[in-house]
Amino acid sequence: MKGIHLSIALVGILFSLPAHAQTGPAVPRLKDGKPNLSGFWQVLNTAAFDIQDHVAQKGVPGGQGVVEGNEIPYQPWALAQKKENYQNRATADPEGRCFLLGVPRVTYSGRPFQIFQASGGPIITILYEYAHTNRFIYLNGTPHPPGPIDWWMGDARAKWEGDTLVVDNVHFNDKTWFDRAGNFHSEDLHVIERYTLTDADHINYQVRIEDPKVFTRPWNMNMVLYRRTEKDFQLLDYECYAFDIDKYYP
Amino acid sequence: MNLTTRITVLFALASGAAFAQTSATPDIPRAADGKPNLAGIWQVLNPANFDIQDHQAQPGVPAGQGIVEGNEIPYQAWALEKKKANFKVRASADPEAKCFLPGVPRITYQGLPFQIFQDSKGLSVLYEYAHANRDIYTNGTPHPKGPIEWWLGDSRGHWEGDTLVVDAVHFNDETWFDHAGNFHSEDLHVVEKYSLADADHINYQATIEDPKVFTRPWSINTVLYRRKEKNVQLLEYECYAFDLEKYYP
Amino acid sequence: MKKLLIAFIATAGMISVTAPAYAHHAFAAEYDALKPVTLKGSLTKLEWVNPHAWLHVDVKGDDGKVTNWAIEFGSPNALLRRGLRKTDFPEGLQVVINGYRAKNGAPTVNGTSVKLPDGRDLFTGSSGTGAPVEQQ
Amino acid sequence: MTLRLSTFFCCASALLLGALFLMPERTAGQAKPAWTPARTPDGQPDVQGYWVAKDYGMGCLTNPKGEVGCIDPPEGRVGGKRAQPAKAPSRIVDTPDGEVPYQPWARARQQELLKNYFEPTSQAHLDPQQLCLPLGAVRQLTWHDVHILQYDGYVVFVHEGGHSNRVIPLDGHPHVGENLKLWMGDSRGHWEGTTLVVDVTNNNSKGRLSRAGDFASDKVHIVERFEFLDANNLKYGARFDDPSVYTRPWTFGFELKKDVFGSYGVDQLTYEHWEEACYEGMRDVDRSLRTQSTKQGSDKP
Repeated sequence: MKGIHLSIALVGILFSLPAHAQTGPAVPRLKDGKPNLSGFWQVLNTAAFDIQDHVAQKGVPGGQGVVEGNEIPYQPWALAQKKENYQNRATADPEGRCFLLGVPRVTYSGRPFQIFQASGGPIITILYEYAHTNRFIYLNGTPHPPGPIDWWMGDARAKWEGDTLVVDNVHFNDKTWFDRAGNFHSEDLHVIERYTLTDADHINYQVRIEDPKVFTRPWNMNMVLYRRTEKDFQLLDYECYAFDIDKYYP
Repeated sequence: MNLTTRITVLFALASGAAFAQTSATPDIPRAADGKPNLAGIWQVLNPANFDIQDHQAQPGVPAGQGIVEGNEIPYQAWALEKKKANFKVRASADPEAKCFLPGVPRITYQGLPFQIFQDSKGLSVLYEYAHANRDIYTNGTPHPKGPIEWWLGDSRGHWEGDTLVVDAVHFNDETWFDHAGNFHSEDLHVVEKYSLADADHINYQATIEDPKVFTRPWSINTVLYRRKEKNVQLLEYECYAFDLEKYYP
Repeated sequence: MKKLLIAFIATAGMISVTAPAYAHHAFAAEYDALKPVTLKGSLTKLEWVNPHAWLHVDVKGDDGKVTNWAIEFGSPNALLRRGLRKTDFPEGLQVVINGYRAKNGAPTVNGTSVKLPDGRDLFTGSSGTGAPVEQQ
Repeated sequence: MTLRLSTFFCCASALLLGALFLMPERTAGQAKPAWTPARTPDGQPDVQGYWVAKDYGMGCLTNPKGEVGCIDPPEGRVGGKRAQPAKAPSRIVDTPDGEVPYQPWARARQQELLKNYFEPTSQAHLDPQQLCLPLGAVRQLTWHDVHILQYDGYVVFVHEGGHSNRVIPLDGHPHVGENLKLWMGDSRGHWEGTTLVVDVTNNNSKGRLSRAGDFASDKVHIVERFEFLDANNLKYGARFDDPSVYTRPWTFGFELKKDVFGSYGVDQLTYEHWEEACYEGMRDVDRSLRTQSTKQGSDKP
């Protein structure tokens, strides 16, 4: 009889899905029972330009921000730095020099990316169209390698909490921005990503940012990732640092 | 079978069942009159606005698999030359660079959100780009007598099963189909098809006819995604105001 | 490395701010109420554009010199709703125009009536802008 | 989101609709509605159709049918013969002197903009309306007509002039972030009987309130009341609250009738809004900036 109570409780969990109601087809799962994140994903928001609320400018669509509460708790000196970054964004933005975008910016860069996940597999691989960036999300229980290490994309170790993939990221450098509006961080950045399939075609992507050197408290971003459903869709290239030298290699 | 395995099995059974049940025809929202309900905020994810054909990436321009069926636009000879000429001067000649209305079907895949309102008389479609709007009448009224040259044409729709078929005529010859210089004449005739693949995706097809410019009709085909963010709404892209705003603090 | 401006929408072309142009204005801002004028001439071009359509008419002056006048008149939609189409305005059409001259002395007129050879007077008043023959 | 009683009447889902009709529509203290309107599928009073200001014009707030700024243009009345237009009711409906209660600096700015209206020497002197820019939520209602459309949970305004439009959700969800300043503002509406009440925030206030330089700041908070007196008459009032510009709140009010601008008396059911691509049709005719060289004709941009 005991099993029955468990299943009822379990069903209860299933129905306490995140606020975003499930309207589409149900969450696909692998044989190991885990939600299957495999596929092509992309955002539709304008966080790539500015993760906070912003009105449109020429070539820059307006957008409702992805920062929960729309407030980034900078320390005073850091807010001044951010404003300075904004002034110089045309030249200071690392994306302008085609450098790797860092996490979580690479997710909402406005380019598609592809998630590869195998049943019971030790690693989830993500390939991003932007400058063929890739990330390995380790699920095999291994810890982060001992630091300090400064990587553009950091080191990702993950575990499942129910139907949510929780990815812990450390070992960042201080050279990436969170968007084109100058929002920045230090090498002490610690990012916790949460990927939750709300239905077959949408992921609720939530990110917690911790960096005591720059912010007075942790803060969160929250957005929807859309599965690309076009027939025969695939990633192409965005080799941005090749654009200027293309002509030398006809 | 220890406790955890039984939970996992139950877990799989419960979800498996749920999964099987919905892989049947997805339930699409329907309006009071039984027609599919297209109401909502929609947007494309492909970069067709840059080039509706297959194209490589360039600075500021993402690569894209084209939306033209067969990837070939059947220009007449003179017209292909004009298209190439357009391409060379696209930075200044593209009507969108001058903030003009983008025309149909370009306004659909321009990359900004638009909101569809629907009732039995027709659709009222508001676009974030330059607060453009289209009235798509489904009340059986005919196009007004031509010749008339509008940027967004005149649109009359009817339902064929669960597909909304929209006949659009009365265009001018000033809009482009994309930033790459693909163009048409004022004889442009567009037939759009909107059909809900499921609650959150519209299969959008548009057939282009223009005997003055093309040797035969051709079609584009793409997916429109329903915006799912909580409290998402249209904002503004007052394109031609950008240079003037500083005068009006 | 060229400044890389990634934009969803390629508006790479700089929009040069043309001389401040007017869409639809108060009549008094640009036209001179004390300079009514009547023009007889042949139509060279019709610009069927919003917010105001434009007639371009060759008018032979007393000195025999021909000047091409630009006449701003009603909104195309008002004309369309009266069943008029651009095909009703062929090149060479003889018209008689009444209106008011522009303040800046250019051969530009705010048209208040356009008489066609068949006697029809295309009531044209630029309604809603304080022009003389403003609709009620 | 607390469900205020007033929103309850308007946007209950279909499920509740049945129950909703059993509830007495009039709550205590609310005047008996002048008419029992037809209802839209989601229970709103059906006021769809084309509406236009009874006293058309936007030259001056105190006499809407008057010239710009209610003063004769420098070179006198148009055509000299035309009689002074009949004095229409002022659109400033609740201040003792019938004027906009500007603070002194604001009054001076409005006067300066008015003075430069006829002789503009800088871009800033041009009324944005002349450049096809949106007029802002309130003034847009005074230009040409407005097509009111109603859908489940929404009222939508579409204006033929320059195809401006407004989406008014009725579900009471919060306004968009406050520093998203918008040309047409951010609207949230609810019905109180046959009166639509709309809260408008996030106004960038770049569109002016008349041709005579009347203005508000981007901190203004506007509450509109659309009192539909009957199927054909609408009493409109927009309460402007902006302590940074005015000494007290004031109301921009006027009456509209169900009719179509320019083609008065047409059949509302067959009339259609057609495209008015305003910006695309602008001509580079230099008309007043003395410093500008004369460039006329139709050099299409």
